[in-house]
Amino acid sequence: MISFSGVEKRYSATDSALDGISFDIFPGEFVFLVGHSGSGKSTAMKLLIKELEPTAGEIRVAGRDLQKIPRPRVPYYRRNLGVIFQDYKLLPNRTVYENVAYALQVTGGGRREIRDKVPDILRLTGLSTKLHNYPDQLSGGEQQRVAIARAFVNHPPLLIADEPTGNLDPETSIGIMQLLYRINQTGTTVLVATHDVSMVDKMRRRVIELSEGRIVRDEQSAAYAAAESTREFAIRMRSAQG
Amino acid sequence: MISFSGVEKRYSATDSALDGISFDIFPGEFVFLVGHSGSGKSTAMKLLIKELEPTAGEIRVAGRDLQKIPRPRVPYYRRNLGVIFQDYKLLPNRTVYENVAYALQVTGGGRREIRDKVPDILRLTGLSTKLHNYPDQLSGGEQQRVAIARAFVNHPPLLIADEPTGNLDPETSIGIMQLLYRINQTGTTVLVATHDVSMVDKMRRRVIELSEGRIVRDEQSAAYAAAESTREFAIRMRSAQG
Amino acid sequence: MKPVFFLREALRALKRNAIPSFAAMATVLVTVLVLGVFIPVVQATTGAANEVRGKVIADVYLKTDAQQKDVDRVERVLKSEPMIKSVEFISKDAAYKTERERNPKAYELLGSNPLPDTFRITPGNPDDIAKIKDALAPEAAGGGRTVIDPAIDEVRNREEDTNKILAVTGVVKITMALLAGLLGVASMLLIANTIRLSLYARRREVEVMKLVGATDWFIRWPFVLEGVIVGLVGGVLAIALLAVVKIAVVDPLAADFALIAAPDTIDFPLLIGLLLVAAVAVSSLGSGLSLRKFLRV
Amino acid sequence: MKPVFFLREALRALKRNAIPSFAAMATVLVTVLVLGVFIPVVQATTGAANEVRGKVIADVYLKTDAQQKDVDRVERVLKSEPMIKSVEFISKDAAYKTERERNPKAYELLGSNPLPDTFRITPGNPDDIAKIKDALAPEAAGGGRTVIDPAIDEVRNREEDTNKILAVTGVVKITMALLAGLLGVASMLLIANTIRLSLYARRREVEVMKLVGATDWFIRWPFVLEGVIVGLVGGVLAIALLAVVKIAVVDPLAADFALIAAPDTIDFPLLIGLLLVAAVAVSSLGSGLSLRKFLRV
Ligand SMILES: Nc1ncnc2c1ncn2[C@@H]1O[C@H](COP(=O)(O)OP(=O)(O)OP(=O)(O)O)[C@@H](O)[C@H]1O
Ligand SMILES: Nc1ncnc2c1ncn2[C@@H]1O[C@H](COP(=O)(O)OP(=O)(O)OP(=O)(O)O)[C@@H](O)[C@H]1O
Ligand SMILES: [Mg+2]
Ligand SMILES: [Mg+2]
Repeated sequence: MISFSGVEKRYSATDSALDGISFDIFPGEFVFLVGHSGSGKSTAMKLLIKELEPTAGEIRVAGRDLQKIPRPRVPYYRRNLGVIFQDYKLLPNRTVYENVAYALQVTGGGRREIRDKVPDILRLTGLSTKLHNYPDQLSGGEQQRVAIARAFVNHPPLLIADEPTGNLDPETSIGIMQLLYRINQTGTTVLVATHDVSMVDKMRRRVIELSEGRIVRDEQSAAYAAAESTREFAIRMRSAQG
Repeated sequence: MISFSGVEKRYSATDSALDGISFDIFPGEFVFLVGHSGSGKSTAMKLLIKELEPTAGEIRVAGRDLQKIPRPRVPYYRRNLGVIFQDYKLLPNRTVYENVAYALQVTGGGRREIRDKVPDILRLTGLSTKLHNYPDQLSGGEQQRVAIARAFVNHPPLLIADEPTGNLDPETSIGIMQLLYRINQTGTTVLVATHDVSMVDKMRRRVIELSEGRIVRDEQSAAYAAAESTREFAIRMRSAQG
Repeated sequence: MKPVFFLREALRALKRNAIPSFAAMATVLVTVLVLGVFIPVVQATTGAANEVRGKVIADVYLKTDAQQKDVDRVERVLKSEPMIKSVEFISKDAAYKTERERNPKAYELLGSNPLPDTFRITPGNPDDIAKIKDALAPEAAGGGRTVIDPAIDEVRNREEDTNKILAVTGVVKITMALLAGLLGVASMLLIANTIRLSLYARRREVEVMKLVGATDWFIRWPFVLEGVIVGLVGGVLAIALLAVVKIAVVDPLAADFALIAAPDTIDFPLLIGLLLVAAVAVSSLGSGLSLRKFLRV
Repeated sequence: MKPVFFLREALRALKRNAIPSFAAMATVLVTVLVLGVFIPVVQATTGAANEVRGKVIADVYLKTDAQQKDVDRVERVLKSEPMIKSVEFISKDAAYKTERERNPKAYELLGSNPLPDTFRITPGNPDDIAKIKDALAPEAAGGGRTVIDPAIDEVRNREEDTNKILAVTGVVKITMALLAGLLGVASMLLIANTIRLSLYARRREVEVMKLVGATDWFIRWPFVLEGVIVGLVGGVLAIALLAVVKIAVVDPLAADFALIAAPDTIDFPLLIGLLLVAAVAVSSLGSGLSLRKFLRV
């Protein structure tokens, strides 16, 4: 699904945010990207959505070389991705409902589709009572959940989440992880950048660790439980909690 | 130092973000404010810095009734607070260095003072190599650390931190907590809103828990270790990790 | 394209961005107002200048002893000259009557009519008047002038007055053309500038839209429609104000204005249409084009 | 207040907010340019109108048999009339010479001089001309006119021409005053509007400054200085452009312009000073005042 080979990204001539990283993520995988602050996680994700261009190396998504997508086709490529941005990137002039609906509208989703899907996903993220609030009338965690809802709403084949639970309490975080898990179960490839070590430990999935722009670890959890049902998953997550 | 009595804040007529909360924080205390997303932590903090006005109740800080501070005096009141905002609130047109320096400049700090203090605090927060980056050239965690540095730089008697480690890796978080601890040791009152349960557990300090705008818990940790030195504190924090 | 959706988006954006929308509208209003006042003034002034230029004439005096056949011949000569637009014959008697009215004291004392037959000629282009004079009465080598027909006594064009009229009206017309041009360009720049600025305040929003998968035109259409609405509202308000001023101030003074207003002064409905179209075009194009820079994400 | 610090802040803001700064500067430039072109035009036009009005005169014809003592008496009467600014005496002979030059054909035939002595009077205020006529030659009950001195034959003021001149120049002057006012107000609005908008794009920044403990004036000074710089740079550029145009286009045509330019046309240095002061004042005040709304945090 995703293949980085020798990808390098320099913001300035002197130091590089990504220093020739290579990895492959297969369709349907669930991968964590970890690493301390400034190690290049967000940079990798920005490259993946073509917000930035790599200075060297090749990135392929679903077999397509990103470099080769012509500018006018980029929006169509992006529609196959659900992205949760680290800084949320909500539209300030739209309500919660409209923000989520916008992700459907850009793909040509009709009113009916919006009426069906948006309230559903907002209920799942616990925002049912905040439908008509504007982003500046939400708490930090609520904004983050709107960003999550927007990324999920059109069931993209690839989901990219940059620090999706940084402003969420542990209980809500587990709910979100459960959602991610369920989405992953339906075949969606999921890539999550996070600092939440306890979450990573409990999920027992593949972990790629970056340090100063290099991959220092890429391993499957020993106890990889792929066959787990969502229910079993939830029970385990909660019980493991301290 | 801080005294809330019957404080209520309603954003709309129907529901209240804070529903008549009362608590006292004594000078030199270190208090955690916890609660799930949307429980009113940030609202309490915004009231404390007079970004918002309560709809009912009284807030006193250092014996002063906030309601009674006349508008032109508000900036002088705010200079006694160090605030880490949940959304950082960095000045986009200033470099890291200038952002931190600004907090000194508003209080009339001279060039000399700035040259002395700013590089120091930026070294402590691990930003020495990013001095001349603008906020949009920083990673999420780096931005958060700039916000932290700005709040610390003029050694305020009261420090308010809203989710200061949401985008930081555990190692950096401990560093920041250590810093908070040290600042607290010098007599500064510290109020931290956070979701980081493991951090709260390890710190063993007073915890106020909010739920839907009400205080549901306010307790001293049984093992409150006030006499601990910074060094001992650091060792304990690190050992408890994992 | 989904016109209704884009229109709703545009209206929402106007509502939620009240300050920049209002600012853009105010700019359109002010510039259209200024243009709406200046265009008629420029037109009237140019018209007046043309009217004055129309009064540039030359008189061809015939010899006092000219016969009817001489008169006819000279008339033919004059009419065959392409630079001359029209030729008016003023007989001795007619001239006498007019002069006598103007200066009764002097003419009372005259027994007979001392005035000659005259052709008053109007040039096609007032600037040609000197050339016409040269054609009818070429300068002689000695310094004086000969005439092209023996029956012509003299060709006179009140040189000083004519030159002054031509120079002044020429300057007035050029000045007016330049002012009109300057004002038009300035208005476009000002409106485009304001719109650019109001988009600048929303560049982050545009960036986010792109990152979420919106195509350029999906983002652009609402902005263009917003520009149309801003131009329309600003333009209509300005025109309403102009109409009020016209009805309340100008029309009562119409008699005075008639003195300077030339017949080809622009008419109000045309002016309205022109201003409205310009306002809408500039503000919508401005929106559409200024956006380009922010769409590069 | 620390002027150097605030100035450095203002310069940094200009550099880091290139787009809105540039837009504000462009607006100042364009409006100052338009004003700089229009003010001289308005001045020249008003001056020309005044000059034309200065030509409103009346002629007091004396009887042909008037003696020197009659002439002196009438002159005293005229000079004692307060509405009359100046009185010019044109003797029979002088009048004859002028008329003869104008119309040699007719006067050749006249043996003697048929023209009377004349006083040409210029009113202090051209609009009073009708009143002066009434004073010198009050309308009689029967419909004709009597005269206030027996030596006066008639008072004439070419009624039709005079009325037309007064009406036209009156309209021109009022129009020019209105245009100047409109343009001035419009310019201020446009500049203030652009500045408001460029502050709007930075309102979050101002909010953050307040939350970090900055006082209103600590935030405002750099913005005011920024306004001063924007006004200064925009103004200077516009004036430089004006100077280029003046030197390259207007001065070579000065001879033509002299024909319409009245002596009281504004001088260039004064115009420059005025425009510059206005640009700086409007843009700095605009910055300072517009900010108020965003300081309420
Ligand atoms: N636009 C930019 N210009 C210059 N340097 C940049 C830019 N964006 C990021 N960087 C630098 O690149 C490095 C990697 O940034 P990145 O955002 O990828 O980190 P991250 O792993 O997401 O960190 P965090 O966990 O703090 O979000 C950082 O050192 C950052 O300062
Ligand atoms: N400006 C506003 N207008 C209306 N409602 C608001 C506004 N700001 C906050 N709220 C609501 O008030 C409640 C409390 O918000 P607050 O920001 O205090 O929560 P919080 O405890 O900080 O949550 P988080 O941990 O997610 O940051 C939330 O339900 C939020 O939606
Ligand atoms: Mg990041
Ligand atoms: Mg909060």
